[in-house]
Amino acid sequence: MNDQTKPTRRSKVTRLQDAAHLARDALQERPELCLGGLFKQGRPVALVRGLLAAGAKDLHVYSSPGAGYDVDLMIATGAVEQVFIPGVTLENRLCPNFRSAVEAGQVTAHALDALTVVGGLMASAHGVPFQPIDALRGSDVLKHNPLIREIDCPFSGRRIHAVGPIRPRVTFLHAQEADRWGNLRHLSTMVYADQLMARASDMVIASVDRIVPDEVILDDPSRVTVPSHYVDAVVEVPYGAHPTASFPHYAMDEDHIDAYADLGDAARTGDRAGLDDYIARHVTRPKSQGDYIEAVGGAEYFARLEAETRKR
Amino acid sequence: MNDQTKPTRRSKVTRLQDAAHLARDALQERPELCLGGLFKQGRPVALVRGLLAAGAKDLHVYSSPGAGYDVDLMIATGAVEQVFIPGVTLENRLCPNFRSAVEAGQVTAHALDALTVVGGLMASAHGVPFQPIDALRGSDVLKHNPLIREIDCPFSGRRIHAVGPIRPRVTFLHAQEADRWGNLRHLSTMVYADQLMARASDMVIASVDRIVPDEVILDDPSRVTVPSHYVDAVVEVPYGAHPTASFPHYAMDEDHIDAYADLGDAARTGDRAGLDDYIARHVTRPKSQGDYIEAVGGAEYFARLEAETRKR
Amino acid sequence: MSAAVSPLEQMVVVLARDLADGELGAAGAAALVPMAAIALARELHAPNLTVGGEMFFNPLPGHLYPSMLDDRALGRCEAAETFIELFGHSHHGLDFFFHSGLQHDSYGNINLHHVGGTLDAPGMRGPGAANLSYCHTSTRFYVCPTVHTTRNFVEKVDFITIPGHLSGPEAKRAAGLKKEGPRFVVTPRAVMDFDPATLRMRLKSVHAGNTSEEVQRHTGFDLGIRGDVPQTPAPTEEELTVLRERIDKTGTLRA
Amino acid sequence: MSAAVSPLEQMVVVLARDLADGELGAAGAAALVPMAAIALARELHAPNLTVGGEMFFNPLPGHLYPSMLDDRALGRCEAAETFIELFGHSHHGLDFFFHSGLQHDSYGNINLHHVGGTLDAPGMRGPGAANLSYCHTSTRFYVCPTVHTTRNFVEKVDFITIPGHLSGPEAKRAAGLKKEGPRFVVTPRAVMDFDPATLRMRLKSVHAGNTSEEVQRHTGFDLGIRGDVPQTPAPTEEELTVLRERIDKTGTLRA
Repeated sequence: MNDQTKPTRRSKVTRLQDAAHLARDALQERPELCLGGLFKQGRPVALVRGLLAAGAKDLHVYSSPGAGYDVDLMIATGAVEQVFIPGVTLENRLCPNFRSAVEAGQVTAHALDALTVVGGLMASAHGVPFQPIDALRGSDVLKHNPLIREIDCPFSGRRIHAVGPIRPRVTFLHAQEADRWGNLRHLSTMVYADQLMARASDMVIASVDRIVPDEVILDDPSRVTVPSHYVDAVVEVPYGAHPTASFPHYAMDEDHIDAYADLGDAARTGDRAGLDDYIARHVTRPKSQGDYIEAVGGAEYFARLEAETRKR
Repeated sequence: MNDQTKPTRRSKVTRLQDAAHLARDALQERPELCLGGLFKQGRPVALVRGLLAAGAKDLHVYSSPGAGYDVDLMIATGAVEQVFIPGVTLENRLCPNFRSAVEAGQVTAHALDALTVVGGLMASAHGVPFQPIDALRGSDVLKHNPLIREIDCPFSGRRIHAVGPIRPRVTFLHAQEADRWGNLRHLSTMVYADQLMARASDMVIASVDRIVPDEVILDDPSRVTVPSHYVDAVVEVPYGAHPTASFPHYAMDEDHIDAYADLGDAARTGDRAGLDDYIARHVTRPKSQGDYIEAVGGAEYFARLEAETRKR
Repeated sequence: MSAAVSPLEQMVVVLARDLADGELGAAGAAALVPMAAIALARELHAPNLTVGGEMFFNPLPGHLYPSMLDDRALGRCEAAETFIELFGHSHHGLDFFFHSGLQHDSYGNINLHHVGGTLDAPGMRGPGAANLSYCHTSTRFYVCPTVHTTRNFVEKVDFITIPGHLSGPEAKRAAGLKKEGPRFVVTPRAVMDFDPATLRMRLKSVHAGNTSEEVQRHTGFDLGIRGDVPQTPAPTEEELTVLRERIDKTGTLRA
Repeated sequence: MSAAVSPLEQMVVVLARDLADGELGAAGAAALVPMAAIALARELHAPNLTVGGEMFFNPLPGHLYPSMLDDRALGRCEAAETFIELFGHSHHGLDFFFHSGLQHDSYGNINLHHVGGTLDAPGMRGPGAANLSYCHTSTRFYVCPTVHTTRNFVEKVDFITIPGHLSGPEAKRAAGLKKEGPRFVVTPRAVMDFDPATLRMRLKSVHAGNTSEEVQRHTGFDLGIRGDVPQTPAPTEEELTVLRERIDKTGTLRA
């Protein structure tokens, strides 16, 4: 008997387009999509573009409590019905398409707070019917937050809040590395809610900067942030988080995001041609991530973003 | 202006005896002591011995859900009143002094389960008045568990369980490394409930195999398991987890624990001389960890335990 | 491969055959036999079986360790978790788990707390148990004590630490135990299962070298033996070779 | 050190002076001024001040970043946490935090949700805010917008995202807000505090180059100016040197 007789374990490595179709089909059953990372860091933007190209509609979008570019882009393409994210901003400026769509009543942006979202993901990850919250007072958000309710605390006797499980149908994550089985490694200092989302979700699809050999994982298991048990598919996508950062591999592309936001602001005042062209060039037309990289500026352009992470 | 004018940050590095007195005094206010690690791995045994030598009494002992040698030793020295640990065993055999004291009615060993203990620590760490639990059914432990109660779930309408915060007055942890500020690094693959306990406790005292330069921490912050914010004192103690393991630095000393258990079994049948002598040689008499190391077998003996971790 | 099959090896093979590809499962603290069974299944027919739920994923130990909570055994694995994640797994359940205790009774209930007396004044105080959830949040579990005598197989346990089928379908329903519960009891002597109607334990097969009469004699309750009891299918040459050459290289299961 | 003190530098120095040694605090997303203030305090008089509560501890950035959620700025720090730990910190509270918004009103309430219209049909939809807890679980917080006009200083905000003192002591008590709440409002023009009896905002001091009349003219509600308003103590030479040479090496606060 030799090693050849050992049956073969199934690889979770998936092509970007296949992963996008997998997500689209699942979201047709239940439209709750959750995005990893935070603001301009570690966002699974290539997966988002893939999903938009595959034709997702009427999405309910969740995220760690802060998001910007990707959610705005999804709204710009008309794929979003409801937003369950406490803070939606480009940080240095507002999200133009988010604003337009909400002000026009085309998209519902729920008033939420971080603890509701995190608590709901915690309840789902822990498998309990709710998570108590005892730190919300005085904000008008409490009058509108659709996910929490007041309960009588059986221990303190006080009125506190509780949130039921938030269980995304699909979560997109971006990590720096994975093995072929789907064990993820975030090399970035910050991992935000990515691990929590992975544990809270029905389906997890991750983009990574590179697939590493099995031994890299086995030699340092403590470094694995999301065990493959939680991951359904992993996609190797060069610059898959662009224009957000994948620290320490490449920095956020603030110029790109600012140029996008300018097009969104123009659309607000009636000139949508630039925004439509942006969507065509970056979302609809590219057949691959290679096409996208070319559309953005090519290898030389991305080399600058790589160099930027080493400057601190 | 130069760097000399910068005021000095306070180091948390503490001598073993001082740390033990700090713990003893705090536990006189409220006797809830919690121990990190699990069974024969990563237990803060030098701190436990220090506390026993300092004269702690009437302790209520918590731990991750499984403990053995250290709790048994604390009971053997008469320092324990109540045990709040679901599983107390040496794994290959029962804990002799735990058995004797519980059977004689000298120590109360509460019937608990892992989710109650972990859930109670979670409630404390998260700062909420309780943690819902929905996975306990059919066990007689439910009839006796003093920490849980049944509640009506406001989301599912079902009867579920809940546990209030477990907030240890003092937690002892053992990690492999720390900087002088108290940032801990577990190099072991398993960290058990150590991070949770640190977040749940009033006071945290950690023993480490070695203090490392600040740069070691700053160059790899993701590797820090317990930020110094949670840590009150850190003690550099060679072989501070002995006879439990501090992976990957040294293996568990099963021979030592077995010999101890034999003395405990002898005490059960009326011959306490060997056990008393063991306590004198390892707990009462050593003035330092150096004395303890000599009492156990000296540097050569410990070199074998170090070699053992490289054998897998 | 003519070296005699040891009782523990027989147990490992029986358990391994019942684990399916793609499943998620784990074993608790005393896990020599279960972890060998899981490893064997992964080698032979279940390459996508995931070991997880007990704070580590898919360990690759160099040899078998008596405790699977030994970091020497776990140092090489795919990922590590903590008790917070275990809290979640305990609620979501696994596909399978393994248990054994001080006493096992005719309905597969397990006692780890005390023998004789009461919990507060025990005749003999046992170790207790950490996780009481996997026995009913998981799809099924296995009972696999490494001794089988009238002392640890009793009609009724003194304390139910791990619920099996309680006192049968009615009691199980009342307690909210909705999953299969204990499927097989595998000991060094035999394999037992449970009557689907009553959920009482019954003899299913005896290992080579044992008779049904012997097994009954070492069991403190009626095993419901009717006529001939089949022999437990012996390990195949492939099973034994893989077990001895890739998993239990140091022969712990034969010691 | 004769280069003119910029308004943001003045803000940083005012805030830094109020942070004490041994405290724990953090700032949210837009945190250029707060993070500079914390760094300055740590350099000058608070070496044991811990930056924590926002998923990182004690970052040592090479220079000031406009966003403190930038991993370039945080790559070098003492430890990282996740949103689960932030959930805990949010309940336990910090010693201090910083906020700013689209609108600030006479009781220090902050609006980040909408200006005009309603939440469902907003005139202008703002970004919202992630964490609403630190403003009242923390011992105190600071309001520090980098603009100060009648547009963002209004009598009553259209939506209370971050509660300050609500409509005064009675409302605060009724809502269960038990901590100090907003202590100072520090802008490029002036420092405001709150009347202890009414909790209404009032002018405390004006920065060099501003008059109390100018500040009032740029504020959409009465600042309760009675007689002379002191000038904000200017940065000392030591403060300015440390700020410019060790913290804001690239001059972001003067840009």
